[in-house]
Amino acid sequence: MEPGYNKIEMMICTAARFLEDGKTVAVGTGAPCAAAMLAQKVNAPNLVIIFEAGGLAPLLPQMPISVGDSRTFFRGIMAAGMNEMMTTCCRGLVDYAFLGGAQIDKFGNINSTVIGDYHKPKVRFPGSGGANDFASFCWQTLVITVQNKTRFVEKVDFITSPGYLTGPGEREKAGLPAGSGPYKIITNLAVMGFDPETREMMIESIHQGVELIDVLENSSFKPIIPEKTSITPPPSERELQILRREVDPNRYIIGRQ
Amino acid sequence: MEPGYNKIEMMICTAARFLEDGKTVAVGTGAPCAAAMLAQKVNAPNLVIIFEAGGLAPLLPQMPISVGDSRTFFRGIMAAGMNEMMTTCCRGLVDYAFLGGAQIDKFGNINSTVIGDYHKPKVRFPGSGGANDFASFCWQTLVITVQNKTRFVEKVDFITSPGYLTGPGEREKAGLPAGSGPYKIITNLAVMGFDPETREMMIESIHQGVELIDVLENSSFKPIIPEKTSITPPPSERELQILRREVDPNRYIIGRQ
Amino acid sequence: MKTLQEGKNPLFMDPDPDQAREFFQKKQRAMTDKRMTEKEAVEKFIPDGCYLAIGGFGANRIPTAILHEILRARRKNLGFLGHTSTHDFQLLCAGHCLKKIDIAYIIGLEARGLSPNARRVMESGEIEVCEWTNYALCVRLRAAAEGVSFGIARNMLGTDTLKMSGAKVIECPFTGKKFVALPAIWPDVAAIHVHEADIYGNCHIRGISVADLELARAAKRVIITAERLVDSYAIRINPTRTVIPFYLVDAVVEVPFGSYPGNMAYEYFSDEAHLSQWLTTEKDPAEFQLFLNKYIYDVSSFEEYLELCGGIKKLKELRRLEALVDR
Amino acid sequence: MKTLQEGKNPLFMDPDPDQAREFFQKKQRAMTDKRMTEKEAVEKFIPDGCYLAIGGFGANRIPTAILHEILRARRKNLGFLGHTSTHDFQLLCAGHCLKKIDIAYIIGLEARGLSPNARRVMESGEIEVCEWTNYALCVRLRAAAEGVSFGIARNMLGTDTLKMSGAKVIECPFTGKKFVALPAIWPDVAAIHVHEADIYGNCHIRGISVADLELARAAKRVIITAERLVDSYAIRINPTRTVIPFYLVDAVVEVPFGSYPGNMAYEYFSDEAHLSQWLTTEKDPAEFQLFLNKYIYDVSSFEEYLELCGGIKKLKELRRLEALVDR
Repeated sequence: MEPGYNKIEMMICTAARFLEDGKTVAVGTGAPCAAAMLAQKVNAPNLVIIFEAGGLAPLLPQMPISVGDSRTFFRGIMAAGMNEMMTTCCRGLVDYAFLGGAQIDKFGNINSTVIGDYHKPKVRFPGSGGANDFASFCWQTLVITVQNKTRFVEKVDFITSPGYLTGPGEREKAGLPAGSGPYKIITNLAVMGFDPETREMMIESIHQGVELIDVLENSSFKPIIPEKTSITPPPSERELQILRREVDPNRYIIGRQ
Repeated sequence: MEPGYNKIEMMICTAARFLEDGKTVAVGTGAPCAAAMLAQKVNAPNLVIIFEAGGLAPLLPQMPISVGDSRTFFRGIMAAGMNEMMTTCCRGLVDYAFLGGAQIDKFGNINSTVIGDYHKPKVRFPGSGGANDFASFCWQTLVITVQNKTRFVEKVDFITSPGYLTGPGEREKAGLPAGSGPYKIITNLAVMGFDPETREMMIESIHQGVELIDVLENSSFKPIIPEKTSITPPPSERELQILRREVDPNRYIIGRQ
Repeated sequence: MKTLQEGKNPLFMDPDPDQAREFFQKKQRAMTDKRMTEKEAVEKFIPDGCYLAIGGFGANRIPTAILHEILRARRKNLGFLGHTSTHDFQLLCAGHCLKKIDIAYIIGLEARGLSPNARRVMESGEIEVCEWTNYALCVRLRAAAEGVSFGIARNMLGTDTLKMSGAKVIECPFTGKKFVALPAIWPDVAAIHVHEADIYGNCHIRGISVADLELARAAKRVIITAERLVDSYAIRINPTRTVIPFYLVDAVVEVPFGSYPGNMAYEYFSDEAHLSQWLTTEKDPAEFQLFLNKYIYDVSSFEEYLELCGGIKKLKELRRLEALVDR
Repeated sequence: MKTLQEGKNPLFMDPDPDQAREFFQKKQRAMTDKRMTEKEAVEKFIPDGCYLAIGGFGANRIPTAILHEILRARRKNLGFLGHTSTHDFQLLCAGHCLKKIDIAYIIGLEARGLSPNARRVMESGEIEVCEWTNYALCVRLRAAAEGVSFGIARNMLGTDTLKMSGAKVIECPFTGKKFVALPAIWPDVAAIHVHEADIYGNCHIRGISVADLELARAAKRVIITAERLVDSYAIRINPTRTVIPFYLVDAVVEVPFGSYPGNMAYEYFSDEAHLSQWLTTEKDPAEFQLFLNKYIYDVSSFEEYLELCGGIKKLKELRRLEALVDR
């Protein structure tokens, strides 16, 4: 039997639950923003949403198309600038960075710049934008991404935004702020965390209807498999209803397949 | 015969003439501010006055008591902050710094910090405030000061704000922006400039009714005496009228003796 | 000063604050009427080969009229600074105007998807690139605005973004900690769209300012396009609101709906249908050329472009969308 | 990193951004009602020995109620950051509250003259001093606000001000030019007076902001005193005006006429007669003690102080002066 929700809905509902009430989150457009909006309406009414272009804590009437459009500060607390929002992250006031990405590796490093050689790229992507900044400064980085072998790679072609780099202690050695780093990777198949010892990606829960083998076959590296993997709780009726009716009534994000 | 003006009026009127139209000037309170106001009303209607606390180009209704009071941005062009005004100076957009000072030496170095040893001062003064910043960043520094042997000294007890330091090229060697430095010292007796070769103070003109010997006897160092010294043109009727009626009707500054 | 690591890519602009100070020493400070047309502004201040930066955020509060005029004037070999540059970058790629770029985000139009033509241009190798992040470019402009040669931050560390930048890693003299030193950049010219300006160039912006306050201070020349001109009493009655003072500004161009097809906060929403047409048409280069001719090259003014795109009826609709009155 | 020269005076605060980040990680971000009295704010956030910074500019937009409360609570051994500090410094010297200070301008009250008591205190040697300039302190706060350990500038070079500071001279890795590295400073607590705040601490300021935006971001704790509390719709209807967002703020105290006897732009002018009385009375230490008792120590609240100074009649007069209606 097909579940009563699609994989994008599953990812967004799952991701939303990781955002604790009373915390701050810097988001990109699309799924991360939808997840933050959903969290505000379900489990984290005092979640403070920050947009890199200057918008702070809007009463979001709809999902922004751009992280700099007027929705990002609609009835907001502050409409400032990039320097204001980024330095707020620098000072350690922002708990979560919420990103997407074209490629990710086992240490949570993200590529959104090029596939292939940098100077003769097979594919050129937009680049960092503010992603590197968020992943450097915010305490915990969450990534929403569809999982497959070309996206989950042993080594990304280009580290656009830092995960744990080449392993434990490497962020600090590179000079990144102490105690920050990747937190959760939410895919269409599973939720991954990171092993506190090795800083490698580790399966935390597998979505309902998905098998461990699906998770492994859709990754070019082998994530750490704990003794016992749990099942990701599926979206609740309430979550789905709010997501569909209030967060994304036009199905801009949840309608993508 | 006594002239029809006092020495403060003479200094302010003389100083005002050095401010060219269409230029920018960063001023302190008191006589420098009065001179800038007078210049606006007589010879430099487009002079842009900048206050370190954030006020820009006010339509000054009266002389400010503080460089941060509300008069400094009354009907102003901008009411910003210290960073805005100081960085405007840093970028080279401000032509004149207009300062006072407790002691000055032959290279135009200014002391407004201590008389005597720093750690056991005979007298403690306020310190730099924004004076060091202005004297470092603005292109040309003007100083209004009463002249006597304790104020005009061979070596100041403490260099609060930089003049030409110990001579030609020393500002640049210290790392100060190229091409900046002291321009005119306007006293109750004379106007001094600086010799372009030695960077030492040089008499430019002596006020009407003052003798060269008065200038020399009221200085602990010997300023350069050019072959021919001119006479400072005395304040005009118009200058005095505007100064007395419009700039300082309450005689806050011009009433001090 | 010891450099611990450095990016491989070249700096396109000199980070020496004294070259900038020398320029600014001569820049006019008097309040004069700076009004001109977009055509005059581009002719006067954006020559071939100069280094340009665009205000706003890609398709939000952008000076579209200036961008169109750059294309019509067939400007070539421009330098360009783009933090999140989207429709602005798409336009400059459409005109093949660019030679060397300092960028953080290109090709994409955020949630709208990627620009096929900008991607072709980027993958062709015709443009020299130096890689940065949004905040890194913000710091570079901020350093220039502060009149110093570099600013520091703790981003890019450990990544290939740093390797392909022009930054250097240094050690703090107080803490011994590592920081990225980001070289100041003084663009030759910036074009910024604002809500209101007086004829001298004093400006108001409503909503987010992105990195435009830093940019207006860093750029040697500033072209302002404004939704509307206001009397300078409107400036002096509330000087707290002034975000760009007149002495930074070289040209003031009144362009109502000047950020179209982009969003202008509190004024009008973006024309998503038109932007989507750009992305679709770009797929076929021949068709795209006709599209460009129709909307830019064969058009004589920005007003004519607005008429072509639906005129007042369309603009009323975008106003209603912005204000959310039809929800 | 090679240091070419360094100031002789000690740093009173740790410039390590990671100690600050650790603090800010735990700081509350939720929007909660932060109202309290000035007494509660001082008790809670300004203990003996903490490092304090005061907003405004000496006798303009200063949080007088907090300063009086610090004296009444007999706070001792405070650190203090004072760019142009005038009446604020005078008050803290009157209470002998200070132990170590980072300063640019002290003792004086600008055009009003010098404070005899502050001068006595400074010349007694009871306070440890580190010398800076107004802009140097602004850069130090700005660096803290940026989450880095230092900022750079080209001031203080070649002077004794540099020698008696805690700055270091470094070389730019790009240009080889000299710059002064100014260590970041995160004060333990800042008290800032604003025009309007909501109960969560979102603030509006009219007129110049001096260095308060940097200060509010650098300080670990922020106490806001506000001329008036406003509904938070007044914040959300125009978010462009918000200059201090709630998550920086720990206490909100409503204090009408809270900058008295100082100037509050657009509200009331300074009470020059009262400030002049301070300067005169200070000449005689015994008389000054009675004056302090009368106006501060024997007074139970800021409202009572306002009444003592002439109450509503006086405040109406200062309003008229500020608005220049009687010219």
